[in-house]
Amino acid sequence: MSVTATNQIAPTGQDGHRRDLLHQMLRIRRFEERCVELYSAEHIRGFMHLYIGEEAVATGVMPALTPQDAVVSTYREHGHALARGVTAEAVMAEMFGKVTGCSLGRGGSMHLFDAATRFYGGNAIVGGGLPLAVGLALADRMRDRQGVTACFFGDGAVAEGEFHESLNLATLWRLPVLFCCENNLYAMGTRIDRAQASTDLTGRAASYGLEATSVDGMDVLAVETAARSATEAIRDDGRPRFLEFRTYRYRAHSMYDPDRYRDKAEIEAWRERDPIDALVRHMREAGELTDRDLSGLEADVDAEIDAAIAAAHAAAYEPVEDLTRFVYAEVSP
Amino acid sequence: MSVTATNQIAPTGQDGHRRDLLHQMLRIRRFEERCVELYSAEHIRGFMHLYIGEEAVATGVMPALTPQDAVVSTYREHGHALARGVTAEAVMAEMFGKVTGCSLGRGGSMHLFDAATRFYGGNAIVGGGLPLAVGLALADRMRDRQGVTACFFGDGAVAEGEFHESLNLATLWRLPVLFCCENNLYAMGTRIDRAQASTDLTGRAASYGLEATSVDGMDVLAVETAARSATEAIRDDGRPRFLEFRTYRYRAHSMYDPDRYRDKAEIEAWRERDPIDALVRHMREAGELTDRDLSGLEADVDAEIDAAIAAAHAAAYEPVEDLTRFVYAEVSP
Amino acid sequence: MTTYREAMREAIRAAMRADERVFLMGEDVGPYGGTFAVSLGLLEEFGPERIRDTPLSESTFVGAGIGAAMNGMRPIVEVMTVNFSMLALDQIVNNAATLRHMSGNQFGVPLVIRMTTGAGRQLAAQHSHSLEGWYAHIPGLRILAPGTVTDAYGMLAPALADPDPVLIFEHGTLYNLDGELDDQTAVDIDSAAVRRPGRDVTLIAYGGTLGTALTAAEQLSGDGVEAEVIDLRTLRPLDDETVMGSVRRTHRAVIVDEGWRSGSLAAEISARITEQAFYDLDAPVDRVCSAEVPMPYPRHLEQAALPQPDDVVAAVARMTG
Amino acid sequence: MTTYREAMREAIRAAMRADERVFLMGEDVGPYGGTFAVSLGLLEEFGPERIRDTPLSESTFVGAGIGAAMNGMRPIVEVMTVNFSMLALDQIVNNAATLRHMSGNQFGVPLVIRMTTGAGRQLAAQHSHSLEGWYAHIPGLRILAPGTVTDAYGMLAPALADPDPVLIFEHGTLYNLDGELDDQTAVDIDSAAVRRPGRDVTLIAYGGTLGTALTAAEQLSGDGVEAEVIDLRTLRPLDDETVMGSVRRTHRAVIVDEGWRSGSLAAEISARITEQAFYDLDAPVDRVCSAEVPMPYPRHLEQAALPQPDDVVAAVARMTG
Ligand SMILES: Cc1ncc(C[n+]2csc(CCOP(=O)(O)OP(=O)(O)O)c2C)c(N)n1
Ligand SMILES: Cc1ncc(C[n+]2csc(CCOP(=O)(O)OP(=O)(O)O)c2C)c(N)n1
Ligand SMILES: [Mg+2]
Ligand SMILES: [Mg+2]
Repeated sequence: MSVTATNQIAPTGQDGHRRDLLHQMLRIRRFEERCVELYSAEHIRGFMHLYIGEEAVATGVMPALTPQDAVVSTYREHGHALARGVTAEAVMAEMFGKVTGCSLGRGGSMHLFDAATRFYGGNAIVGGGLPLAVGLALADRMRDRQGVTACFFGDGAVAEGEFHESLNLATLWRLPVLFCCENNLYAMGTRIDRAQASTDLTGRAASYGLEATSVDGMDVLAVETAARSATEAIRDDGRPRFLEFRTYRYRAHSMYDPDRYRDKAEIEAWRERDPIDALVRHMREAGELTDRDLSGLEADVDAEIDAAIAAAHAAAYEPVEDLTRFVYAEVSP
Repeated sequence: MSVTATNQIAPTGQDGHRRDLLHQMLRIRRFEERCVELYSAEHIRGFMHLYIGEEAVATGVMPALTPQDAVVSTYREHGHALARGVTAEAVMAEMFGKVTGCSLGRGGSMHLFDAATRFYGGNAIVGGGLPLAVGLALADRMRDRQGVTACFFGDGAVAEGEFHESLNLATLWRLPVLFCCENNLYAMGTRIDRAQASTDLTGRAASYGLEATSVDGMDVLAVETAARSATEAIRDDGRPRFLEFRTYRYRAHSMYDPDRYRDKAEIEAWRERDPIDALVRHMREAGELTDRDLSGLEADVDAEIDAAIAAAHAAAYEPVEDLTRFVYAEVSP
Repeated sequence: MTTYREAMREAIRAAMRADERVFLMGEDVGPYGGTFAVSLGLLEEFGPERIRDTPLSESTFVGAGIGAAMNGMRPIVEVMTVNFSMLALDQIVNNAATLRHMSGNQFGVPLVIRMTTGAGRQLAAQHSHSLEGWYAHIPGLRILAPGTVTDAYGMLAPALADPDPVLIFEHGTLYNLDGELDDQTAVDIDSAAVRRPGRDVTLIAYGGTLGTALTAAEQLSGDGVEAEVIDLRTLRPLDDETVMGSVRRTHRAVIVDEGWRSGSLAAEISARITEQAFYDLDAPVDRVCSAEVPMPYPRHLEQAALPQPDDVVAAVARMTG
Repeated sequence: MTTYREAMREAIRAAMRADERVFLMGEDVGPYGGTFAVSLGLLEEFGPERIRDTPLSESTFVGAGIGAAMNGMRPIVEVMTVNFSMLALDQIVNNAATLRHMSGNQFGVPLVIRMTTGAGRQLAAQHSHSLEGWYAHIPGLRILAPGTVTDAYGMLAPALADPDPVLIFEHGTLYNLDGELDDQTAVDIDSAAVRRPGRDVTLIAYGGTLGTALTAAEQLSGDGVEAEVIDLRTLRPLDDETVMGSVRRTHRAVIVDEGWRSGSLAAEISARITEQAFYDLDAPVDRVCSAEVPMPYPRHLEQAALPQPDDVVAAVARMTG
């Protein structure tokens, strides 16, 4: 069995659907594991935030979106970008700062952009993407287009004023936004109960009058089901929905973070619920996955990422003369 | 019967309690009616926002506060200042821009300050006072003082990010803040249901986990009861409380507002529930108020305000040489 | 005769008629008609979908304007006054100004943000800022400051045609300004304008201080000093050519700017004149700015804090005398 | 030897030991130890009441700092970086800076806000701002930019003793700077410092660009040009005396500022030199600033965008050559 390195996920219920989800999660995981090495080797610099442990969320949400839909993400967005269909090559080159990167190398890890897949970044300001998502959805509504805008943000972002303003505005104006809160229990070193007066995030969201559901973010099938039913509902009545994905990051907040604020035991407990292991177990039990299948998937993923890394190494940097290009558009009004 | 021109309200149940509340409301109403004339005569300039119709709120809340408590207000704060005990003379002079004003005449209508009564302004940025209130309460908590900080703001302010952040922080940190939302149904010309996805403001507040109560803001006795029980609860457990006062402004948003967005009928309907008329009726029925009593109160109020206006006319302006004084403290570190 | 307010309104009307992607959003632009009555009557013509009242959520409705602009619309976002734009600054600086460059030219933000600026109406410390100089510091933005009725009308269409974010600063004291709307076509938003020719000194102003400079020039003329008055019009990018052209002829310059003196836009103009026309100067460039104080409410103090024609005349006298 | 980071930490520790009204609040100052590890270990000594982690709510925790300062505390608020301070700008400009004047001196805001500023660590467009020049525009604030280990330590105590709000900008590349902490007493926060004497040209820098200027001065010295290097230290109020004193001796000045050139603090310095020392100048004042571009991520572009010693040397060469 072999899969191609894309973000195509076979439809639910169809043959290969779970295999595709597994492949996607493996791909994201492996991509980031390699990034760690590349960071140590100083090929990747700046801030880098890993998604390891949270792969089920991006992997489960993206199949619910169509190419007409839009995605707004955060600085922890490798997984979102890959699952949305930005190629591993373009993402890796971006992290190397090469001109073949999805943002010409200008953005790095925190600022992945891709017009082709309607991937609107990559935002390093916590909460900063929410108003953009509201606006993207507003434009879709005003132009009578069918798009849904999926907006990812963390539990920490819920404390920001923009969270509140954006939920209110999207609900008030009935805009097709899928708010995807990735609750990994921490904002940097601050545990959710030391940042949120009420840790019941769906209750908070529901107080605006929008439907809010909490989902096991370690179960990719549960994530997908929730995302599909939410996007269908949005397409149906045009109103926003809020999903809280309960998940966990195994790694430190960023490469700079010595991770002093958590118990090893807590991390271990979450690892027990690893979304990849869980799906593998599930598929094995259902007789859908042999050891050979798994090795095959892993080999595919490795080959794809090896190629992406090789291409990133080989690629050129943007010439320094282009430094100020595109501060403004080059066509004049 | 005669009362002195202060903000002293006899204790609930005691003789004179309702009379004092009535006196206070009459005083605020009359003060602002005179302000309208003075604005037309150009003695008062800039933005001026009237509280006429909403007097029961300030009048009912303030008796629940002690001198150790603090008040943070908005640009619609004449009533709050007067009820808190800033003298009519100091407020009127401030509106004239005279140096005898409670802010040396520098603030005008929107920026009344008074250290003696712990009246922390007077804030012209919608929502801008909420974080200050949280901080005032934090200091009280950290220094083991008993104070409660009462923070007034409008229904419109509820849409601002700072509302959300402040409710979250005060609840999370268990700070003694009394959030007083004056819901007069409009933010300038925008009716509440066109600004808030959910007009259930207590439900919104409760989603942070703090106790929230909706109160008839046209009934001064109901306001006072609610404020007393909220401040007692705050003194008891140190946690914040949220009160929504349902009220209405009869006048336009500011002197610049042509008031095109409301039905005359709506205004009339609210006038039927006028807090002063209601209390007068109530007291008459209870045999507590004769026509002579009422005229006496009115005469007292008129005398007080006449004197304040005369003093404001007579007072000097701050000398122009003092323009840049107190941008920084005059004592050096 | 047309007022500045009407000119702005008619420009919005014309733009909305011409392009269905254009819409107006902001606090009380609808039934209220705009705080300064600029949008009065537009709701009736275009309906609530295109004349959109927003909640009091500056950061989010400005951010939503950015998102809508990235997704095919041509929003005009009205932020009631520059004082409130601080709440939306992150969206303007970190998103609007940055997205094109940061995304490697994949996304642009063809957004227009209008706001009132300036003092002079006794609105005190929190409602009297002149922060357009701050915005002029930000690469990725274009900053306009119409100072005439013609510019109030003519700057909007090219601003909307610009593929990048444009901020328009309308000085609050100008709305009642009456003028001939001679030219109903788009104006050039790249150039400063010489509003009065002169040979002895260059007065550089914009928006709210244009009148101050022109009044001072009249006074100076009575004293036999002919001042050239330049209206910057566009604060970013600055039109150095027009400024330097004038200074090279007059050899003297005074900048009149309502911002606080330290760190004002006037400082930037002064630095540029030094850098580009130093050897043409007969006297040090001077600035007439606002006193460095939160704006006080009483008229006598507010006027003392603001740049006055007399201050300009005095500055010129110091350098010519 | 002590690092800048340690110096800052020890200064906080000393202040908290000396005065129980002092407390530290901000995002992740507690168990995390501060994003830049400045507060590491302080939680253990002072406990969570005085080393207070806040939610991600910049506007409100800065505003709460203002309120607490007005009510008897001496808060140190850490805003992780200047980039995020834009979310709190309204509180800083409209409340902290304004309250004393606006209230007629009834209320003061003895608050210290610390934040990281600057680029150089490949953090790209949204995490590389140098906006201290903006803050230096605001009357009512005092702005400090420690550029040495001694200043990192010594500026905090006088900042806390100041009855008005003080903002301290710590350049992100300086935390690992090692130096002798010779003087553990408070430093003078009113004056600029001459960091290197010289007679041929004055280089004016602060914070992150101090090293750039000193390196350039070394290089220039090799070429026989002796540059005097001034560290502004306090960006508001500016110490004109030290700057003008130097320029009057050297007759030439170059300002090195990491802000974008247009509207930078460097423009203000340039304008002031023109205004106060024009007739002492042998050449136009020049500025070496950042390229006007959202900061790109790759090192070669970031370094190209930032002021480099070579750029300073070239600027000096242009004016002396
Ligand atoms: C406005 C703002 N404040 C602070 C930061 C620094 N910061 C970056 S990520 C982060 C934590 C965010 O936590 P959360 O929203 O839960 O997302 P997670 O990192 O857990 O995915 C913080 C404080 C920032 N980038 N933006
Ligand atoms: C941040 C901000 N945005 C806009 C304004 C302009 N403005 C002043 S009052 C007001 C309406 C506020 O309504 P609400 O909070 O309900 O208070 P009310 O005036 O009804 O008492 C608006 C929009 C402002 N002062 N501050
Ligand atoms: Mg998190
Ligand atoms: Mg209201």
